[in-house]
Amino acid sequence: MSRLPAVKGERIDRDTAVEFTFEGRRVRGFRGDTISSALTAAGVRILGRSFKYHRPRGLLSVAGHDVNAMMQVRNGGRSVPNVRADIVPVQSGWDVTAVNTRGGLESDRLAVFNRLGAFLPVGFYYKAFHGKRWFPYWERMFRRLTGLGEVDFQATARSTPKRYEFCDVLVVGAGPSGLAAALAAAERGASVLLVDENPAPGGSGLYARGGVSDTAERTEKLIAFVQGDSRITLLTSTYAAGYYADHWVALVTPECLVKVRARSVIVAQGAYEQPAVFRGNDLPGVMLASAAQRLLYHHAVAAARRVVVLTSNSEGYAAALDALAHGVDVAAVLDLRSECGPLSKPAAEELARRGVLTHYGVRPIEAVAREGGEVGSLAFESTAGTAPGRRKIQLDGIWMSVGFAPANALLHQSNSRMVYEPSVEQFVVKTLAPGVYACGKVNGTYSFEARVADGNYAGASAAAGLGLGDAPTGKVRSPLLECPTHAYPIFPHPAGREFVDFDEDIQVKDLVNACQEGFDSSELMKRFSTIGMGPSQGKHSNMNALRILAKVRGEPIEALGTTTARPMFHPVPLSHLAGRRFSPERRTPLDSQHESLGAVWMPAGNWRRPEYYAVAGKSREEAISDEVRAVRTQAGMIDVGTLGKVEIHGPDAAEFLERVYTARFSNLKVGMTRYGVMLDETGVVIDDGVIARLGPESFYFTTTTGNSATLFREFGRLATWWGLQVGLVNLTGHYAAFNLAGPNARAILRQHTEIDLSEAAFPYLAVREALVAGAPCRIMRVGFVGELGYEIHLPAEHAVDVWRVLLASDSPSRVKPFGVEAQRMLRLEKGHIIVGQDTDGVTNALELDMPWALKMDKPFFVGQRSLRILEKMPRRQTLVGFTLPQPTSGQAQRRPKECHLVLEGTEIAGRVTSVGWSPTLARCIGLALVTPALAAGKQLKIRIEAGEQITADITRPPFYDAAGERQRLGDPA
Amino acid sequence: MTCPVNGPRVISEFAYGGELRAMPDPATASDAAWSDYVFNRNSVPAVKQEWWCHTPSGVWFIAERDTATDAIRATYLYQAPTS
Amino acid sequence: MSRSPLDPALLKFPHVVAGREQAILRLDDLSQHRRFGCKGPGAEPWLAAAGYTVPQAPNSAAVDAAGVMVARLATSEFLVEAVDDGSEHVNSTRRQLASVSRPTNVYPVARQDMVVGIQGPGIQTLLRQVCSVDFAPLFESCGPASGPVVLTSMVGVGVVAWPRRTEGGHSLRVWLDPSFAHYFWTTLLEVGRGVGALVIGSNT
Amino acid sequence: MFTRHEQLKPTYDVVIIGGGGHGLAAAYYLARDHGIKNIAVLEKGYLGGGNTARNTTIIRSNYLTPEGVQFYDESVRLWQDLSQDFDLNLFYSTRGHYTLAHTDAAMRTMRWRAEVNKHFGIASEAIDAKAVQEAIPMMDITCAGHAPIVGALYHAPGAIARHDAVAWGYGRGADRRGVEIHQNTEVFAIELEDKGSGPTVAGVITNRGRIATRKVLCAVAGATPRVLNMVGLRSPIYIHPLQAMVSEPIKPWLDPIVVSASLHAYVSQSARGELVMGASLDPYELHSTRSTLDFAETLAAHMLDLFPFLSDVKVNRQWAGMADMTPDFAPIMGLTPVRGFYLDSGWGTWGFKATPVAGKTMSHTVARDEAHPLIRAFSLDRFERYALTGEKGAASVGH
Repeated sequence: MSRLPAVKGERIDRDTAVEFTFEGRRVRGFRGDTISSALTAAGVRILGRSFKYHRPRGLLSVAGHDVNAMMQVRNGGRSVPNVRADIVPVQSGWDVTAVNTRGGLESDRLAVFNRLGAFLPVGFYYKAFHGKRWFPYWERMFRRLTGLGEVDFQATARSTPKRYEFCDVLVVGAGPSGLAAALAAAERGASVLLVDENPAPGGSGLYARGGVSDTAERTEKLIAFVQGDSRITLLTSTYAAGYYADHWVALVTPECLVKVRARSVIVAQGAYEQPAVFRGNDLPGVMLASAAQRLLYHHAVAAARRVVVLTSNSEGYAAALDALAHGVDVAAVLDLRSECGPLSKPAAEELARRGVLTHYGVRPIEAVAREGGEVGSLAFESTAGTAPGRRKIQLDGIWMSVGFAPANALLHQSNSRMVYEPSVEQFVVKTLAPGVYACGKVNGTYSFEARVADGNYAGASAAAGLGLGDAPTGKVRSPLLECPTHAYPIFPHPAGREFVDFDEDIQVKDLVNACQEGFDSSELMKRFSTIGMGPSQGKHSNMNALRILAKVRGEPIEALGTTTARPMFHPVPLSHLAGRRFSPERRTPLDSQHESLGAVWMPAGNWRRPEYYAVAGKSREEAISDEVRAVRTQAGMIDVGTLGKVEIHGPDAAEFLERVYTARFSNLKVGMTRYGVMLDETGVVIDDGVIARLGPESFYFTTTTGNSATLFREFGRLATWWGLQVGLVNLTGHYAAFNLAGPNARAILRQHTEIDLSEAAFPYLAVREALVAGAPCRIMRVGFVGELGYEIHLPAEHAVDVWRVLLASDSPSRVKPFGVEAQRMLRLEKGHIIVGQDTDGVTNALELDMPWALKMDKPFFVGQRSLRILEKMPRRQTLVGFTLPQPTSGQAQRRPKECHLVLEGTEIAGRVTSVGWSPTLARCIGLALVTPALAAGKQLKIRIEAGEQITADITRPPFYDAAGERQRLGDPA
Repeated sequence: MTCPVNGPRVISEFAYGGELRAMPDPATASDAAWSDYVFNRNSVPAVKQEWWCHTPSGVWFIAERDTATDAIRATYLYQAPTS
Repeated sequence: MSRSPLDPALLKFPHVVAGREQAILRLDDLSQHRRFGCKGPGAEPWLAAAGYTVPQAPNSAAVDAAGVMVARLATSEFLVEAVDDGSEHVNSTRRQLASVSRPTNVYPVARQDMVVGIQGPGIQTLLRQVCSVDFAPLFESCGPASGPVVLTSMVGVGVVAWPRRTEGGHSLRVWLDPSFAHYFWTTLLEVGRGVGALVIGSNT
Repeated sequence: MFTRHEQLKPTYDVVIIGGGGHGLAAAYYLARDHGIKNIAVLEKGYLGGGNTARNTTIIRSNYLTPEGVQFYDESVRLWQDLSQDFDLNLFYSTRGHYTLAHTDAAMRTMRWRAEVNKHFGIASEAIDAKAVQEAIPMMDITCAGHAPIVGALYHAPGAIARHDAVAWGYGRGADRRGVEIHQNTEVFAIELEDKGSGPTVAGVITNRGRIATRKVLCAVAGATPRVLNMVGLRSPIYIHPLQAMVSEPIKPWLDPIVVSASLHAYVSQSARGELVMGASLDPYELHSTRSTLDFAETLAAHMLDLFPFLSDVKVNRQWAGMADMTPDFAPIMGLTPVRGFYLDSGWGTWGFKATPVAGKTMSHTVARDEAHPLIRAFSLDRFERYALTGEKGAASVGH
């Protein structure tokens, strides 16, 4: 609980102070301190409250897994939840508070749950509060209590630069084995990316010293070699969040997400030290030995004054020596084993020399808190060593070193297989996925020498796997002298409070009960008890839970199997995953023209189109009506450049169109166009468009905006599948298109083109290629909106010039630009359908009542065979037109909206698909999909807003110019 | 995924085009046979021939993919059966 | 000269650094260069007959003495552009392609592309933020006059990318559908700003 | 809570393949309402370990077609009483459900669904952008300018529940009524016989031996085609992975369930304070529950479009399930051409919410050997009759 004199290799800069507040109290640390190291140095050991019982908690791992030391950090108007105090470097000016407390950390009013604890066993929530009347009340209470940090609604979205990296070998973990692996691979010519989640490489090689610095020095040497090797890129403060298919690994740096494509991956992530489970093992001051060692050597902080080391391996004895080396009083070493092993022996003797008592066959009974909640003593029993028996030791720290669990999440995600190895009491690799390698503790090797050798082997193997050098000869497995992990470091207490999972406050009896209730497989136990479901994802609890399950079931762990470790390895901020949030948007060449004409935009697929052009002093409806009127009486022009535009060439071009459209094209004359409907294999309408024949083997056609990209792709597949000799060209973005329509259209166009526009030379439905205002254009005379009209398609670069010239023409009238809303009404007046609006996902071609468009006598078109089946079946629905009576002037008329229902009696008999006020006909018109029975009648009952029903007259479209004379309008001249 | 023309690319550059399936002759197939072709699939894990498109280039090809593991066994350009 | 699909206003950019030297990244709008595309069974012999040097390997490009680049896209489509010089040649061929005299087995491919040139020491840093293809080996293998072309996706837009060795180092020329011009250019500038000092221009 | 049965009996009246929510619910209602007790539920893995464990727990009835609406409405009604039926808290929590519309076309679909829902007395309303903003004030209604929200379908009964507990509740209820639940029991084959009246179920071969039975219910969404192959039936079902992810616990701030069909994103906040986030199906067939980075990246981007202030919130875990997809986005339920073989499948992404009503209707169907009225529209033979349900209409018009 104090800052030590300079420690060799410390990561703090004592010349630069850092000042921040914790729970309102000012704290001073150094640059390089984490929130928790600064607090520990300042004597603050209670860092948070537990999730469920709100017990005071302190540090456990100092390795990024301390969920009970999560903070809310306010800094510069931004408040960040769930900041992990055990690893996050603290900065001046931060305002840090513990998450999940009510009324502050000290006097957390929710600590009452600690006393209620006995009444809140796991599964309790399933068994209470579920009265239908009472649950909502209880739930509101739960929702106030649950969760950890708080989101800050004011926080703006962070845009982070995601990037890709590429390497031959990715090494995850820069401890002794990872360093060695990187060097071995680089030595053979591989480009190596070496990443470590800590701010500096070295791993346990730098903090697990055993009082002497010899492993540290050897580790420093490895680091020096790595830093000197140009083939190795070292990324620190970076963790691998997940392994994905084809050796893609997601790396998370403080700034951004890095997506690495590695040719092979070496997992050297080491192992998580595991807690012993005994009553009071969660008291502040009780921590993993490795946590205390990290504080000692990284931050020059002593986590306690007087400790006992609770151990069952040589690492614990080393930790005791580390304590002594920095003036921490070691009250005793408590060894769970009946005697210490050969690896521990030298350290044990050294400790004895220095007067440290050692007890063997220890069974911890309970750690007891002192005033204020921190650990004050430990009661235990021993069978050997110094004065066996039951005793109690006063202390302010308990350092646990009873074993490890491999950090093998990435290996699981790579589909490598693990198996439980009793000789090391941990899971080790059984089979590795291709291109994946493992070394070090994750592999079950623990001594420094063994880990370096294992790393060399993995590095050489990875390189060899890429054809760099030969595969290394026989793997050197140094015999394991002493098992680093205890088989069952779990000591139930009749009064409980022996915590297996610190995230979720789960005790031994909770798991035993779960098993007895029948949740007796690792997955069911996890789900019922929620063990391992907290933010640390069971890194400290899954293994002990599995040991308990095995004991209750009376089966070996090997027989149980473990739960899978899914991404993320550590939680990843949404901002990192989202990156810059690219969202491609398309614009027609006329976009800027519309903008200057006052367009009101609407989205159309990933394009934007003018819904209408705003006019000062006029409402939306008035503006749209004016646009409609202009087209009907003079001339208007609309940008239809978002339509899919396709050219198809080749000997089989006509055959291709015959197959994809319902209409016939083999007999379409060069220079003419024809409307086509496209179906899927089930006969459902998916698209429509106009097909123009430019030459014997060349056609140009359009598809609807929303489908253009997917349809063009599908055309390519069909052409390949059918083996047709065609060349498809997608002109959608490269060509502009706009439609000039209205009685004056011909007169206006004539001013800007040489071509003969006379009825004889350029009849209805003809297509011509000609210069307009000096630009090469394709002009189609189509009845798009039911007036004399010309659809002009041209290379994008000329679009603006031609558009402006036409718009500027003022004889015999000015051309008025019109938008999508006016277009909808103009087309509705003609009864033209909109695929996707007047049809839905199951509307087949027979239901459109357009037999003229279906050439059932063709040998084949997509959907034809299904239509033959459908012909024999009763229609489900039919598309009909309807009109409302002209409103008696003065009173507002009730009108239906699209998708209002058509009723027959009390039954749903259809729906309105398109509807609107026709300025031309001065009445409301629409289309509806209804049952054939209704379609045969004269009227429709439509239920509109507020359940009111209105009656509409069935009217066969087109509603306007049924004879179609206006679009065929001849040449007066 | 490796496009036979453009080489290995990230999966997001590709679009799935469905299983490669032989279409019965519409002229001779019974209604039942046709609706079976149109609707029914056999979606048991297996190595399947599928249509895939490398979207930036528009190249369509066949991928033999193990639908149990997502492992791609082979990719090659489609050869239309010469009739 | 062709007209660029890009709104000229977007070429005026506050973060421009005067002079190329300090620039870590240079982006140019190269859309003005004359170009055309064609495909179909007759395309390759027709181009050869028209005096172009047609690269044989799929997805490769070569610049001829006249300064015209011919790129083979995938296997049988071609993109021809006067990258250094040779606009006259390209123009005349364009006219033939548009005329009725064009062989029926040569299919014209309209090329109204947005074309962007990227160069400078920051080019790799930029590319790694916008594209999943590793260009490092491609820059190694490409030459001043010939090299691979890559059909891929950048910031979600399908592109043709042509790495080229230049005096200064490397450059990348990127062709894309002009309807994405505004999005692509503004996005590239946003990313480029993060990479460092930028110069933008409307030609090399 | 559950009894372990060391041995399989030689004969059962009904064998249910699949110990997920649906299979256990069917067993529960068979035993409770139809007096059939001699039932074995065979689960290849562990109880409720399939899609029951992997879904995002959303419960709603705001469907498009009359058959869909009535079916899911019955389900919601059953849900509301389950906790008391089971004497087990399912945390059934009514939150309200917003389906956001970003285009006119989507808005039309919302109105369509609202009108059909209201017709059947279900509380759904099409609301405008302003109402959406008032209901969820912290949401960026412009979606970062990418896809401004124009309105939504508000469905008041939308709810979430503790998904695992549902399987446990039905399992315990069935167990108490004598149903045998056999975990780690895999079905290898189904024996058929044909005494002239067509193929008929005779027995089931498992990794633990043979069972004689006349009735088999297949409730293995995510693996249906494998079982169909055992009895020589074909179906349109295609298996696609459905992925999801969950954030670290944060203090509750989001009460309703928010869905954006156009952005392919949906989110709710669990009783633990976690944000449970999902998206659309993976676009191709796969029989694996692997996770992809693309999924997490795309979904994260859409989440920030809607809720920019979540930038610093961390994603804790991603996972996936396998879904039975059908061409018309409706399940396949009821009798089949194989006598004694009953199908509860095609659950796509909507199986969890149907758990109670599927159990109820399938138990009726199995017990009486005739399809329950609520599921007649979902029969396997609708495809050869081209009588698809219209549920797909919503999807195709919506986006």
